[in-house]
Amino acid sequence: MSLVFDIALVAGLIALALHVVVTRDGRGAILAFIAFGLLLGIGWARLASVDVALTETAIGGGLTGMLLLRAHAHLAREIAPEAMVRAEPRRWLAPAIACGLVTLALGAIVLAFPRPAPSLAHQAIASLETTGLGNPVTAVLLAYRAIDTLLEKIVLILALVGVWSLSRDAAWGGASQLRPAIIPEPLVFLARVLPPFGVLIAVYQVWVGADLPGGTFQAGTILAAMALLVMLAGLRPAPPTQARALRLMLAGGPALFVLVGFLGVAVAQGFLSYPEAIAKPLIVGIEAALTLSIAGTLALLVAGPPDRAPAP
Amino acid sequence: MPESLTLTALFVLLASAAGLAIVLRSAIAIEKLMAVQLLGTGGAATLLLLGAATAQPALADVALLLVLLSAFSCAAFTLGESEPPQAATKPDEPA
Amino acid sequence: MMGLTDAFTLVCVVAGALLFLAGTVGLLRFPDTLSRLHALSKADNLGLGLIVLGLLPQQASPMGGVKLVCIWLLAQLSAATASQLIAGIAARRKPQA
Amino acid sequence: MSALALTSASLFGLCGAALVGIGLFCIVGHPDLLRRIVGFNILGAGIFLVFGAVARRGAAMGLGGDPVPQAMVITGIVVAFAATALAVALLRRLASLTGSASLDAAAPAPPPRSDA
Repeated sequence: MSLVFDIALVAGLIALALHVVVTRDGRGAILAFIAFGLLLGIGWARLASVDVALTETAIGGGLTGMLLLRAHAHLAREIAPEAMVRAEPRRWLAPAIACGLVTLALGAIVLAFPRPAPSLAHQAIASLETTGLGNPVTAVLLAYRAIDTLLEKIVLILALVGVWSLSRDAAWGGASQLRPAIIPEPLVFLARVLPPFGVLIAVYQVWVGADLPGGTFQAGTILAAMALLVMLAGLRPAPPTQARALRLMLAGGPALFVLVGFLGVAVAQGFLSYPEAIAKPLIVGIEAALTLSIAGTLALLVAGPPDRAPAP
Repeated sequence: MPESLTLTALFVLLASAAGLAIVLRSAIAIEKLMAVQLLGTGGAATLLLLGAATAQPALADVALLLVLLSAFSCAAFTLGESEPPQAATKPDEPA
Repeated sequence: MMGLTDAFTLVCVVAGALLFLAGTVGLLRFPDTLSRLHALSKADNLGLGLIVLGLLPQQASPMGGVKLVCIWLLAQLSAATASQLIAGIAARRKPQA
Repeated sequence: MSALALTSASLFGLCGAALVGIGLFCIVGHPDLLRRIVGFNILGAGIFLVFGAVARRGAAMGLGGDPVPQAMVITGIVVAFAATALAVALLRRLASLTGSASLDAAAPAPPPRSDA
């Protein structure tokens, strides 16, 4: 029975992906992609990867969808209707065959995976005690392979610098304009009522992430979504990107991470190794700082480059 | 019991996905949004049923997120919708 | 005793699933946007509510049950607001169409 | 039970392979740049699903899957989002400057704005 369920899910995913490619309606494609993200979240839950399911639902179904919808609205404003891309006949046969070959090759690899599957689960469980954590995925992210997470945070900051640098010269250091021209009344209500729940769920995710599925990225994404909702409804303007407090918050998470890393050289076995006695409080502390900085970075990535000149 | 719960989950998923499949091919943009909303709620129900069927209580957290964010994407959609296409003032660029 | 709670779960869950089907049918068959919205919100609220009600006795811990009820309440809130937003767009669309 | 889990894992792996092909086709073949960005996300989702199949097959020690690929996928999703945001910002700037959302040479080029 569960196999039937999986087959239905997979069929839905592929149908939605095909719809995204073939449909002419740009916004319909984005809505289909949001639905794709929701289904994919269920798929990850079926693969027993609840941590990934949480991340995919929050980012794939939430933030990416909003990013794309905003971009679509912007393009519709900027581009004259006659300059919109027409669906002219293109050569599609050769690319289709090539992409089909890629799929076939990848599928053959999937079917030819080694039979006793290699797994690092034993090692992950064996050293779990030294970290004081209960969730092996969090342990991998913040203890065993902490360097990956650190570098990922730096990639996020670099992407934000890249996005900001696409602003006009006059707007550098200013704020993004998120508020639409007309704000429907229910949106304001939503932006007043939903954020308290969102913050509660985010705190819960960080707290529970040490021992159960959940953690920093999921919580950061929820907080980012709530911040965007508030800015969207015009309850609070987007912060000017030159504000010192904002920049400190964004850099604070990775900076603390690097600091702890170098402390590890001094008091433990090396860079990013934690003294065993205080490993868990240290990890939870890093998580809290990272959550805020991830939330800020993600929200500003969606908000886009600043487009108002900063107040003098 | 787990079998019948999985069967119900499959049924709910199919019911909400079928609406999406048909609406996406025709119809107006807001109706597509409605179908996505239905899929969001249906997905949450599916996850709750699966969580009960496979004794994974953590799936309820995923359902919680799904419910929270389906309202969010609806709000994001109104953003593009509420502005007339040829607005005199372009908020993103100076006039 | 166990059989009774299981039967309760099954009845509620199946009724909820049927409401989801009803929501889809309404989305496809009703004549205009607003009445489709009406069908949709019925499915959302009542369908999810019945499934949550049915799953309550299956929860291992009381906290799990509280979480389920919270999910339902949050869904109520967001579905109601989302319906308002959608109806607003539909109403503004109408004069142009 | 283990045989069933195996089948389910390879099913999602195959789905990942199909999504990689579809996403790649969208990136290569679609004239609309925004659609290409969506295609990039589908491609990424496919690769992550292949990883998910690897993780599911590595289930051991009472875990549902191997935690290492799972953690890598979480990192990957966040990085893919950052890349998407950067691409969208580039596209918006392109549209503001040229009034076109494609890279085709035929696109009309109005005089660049003074603020550029």
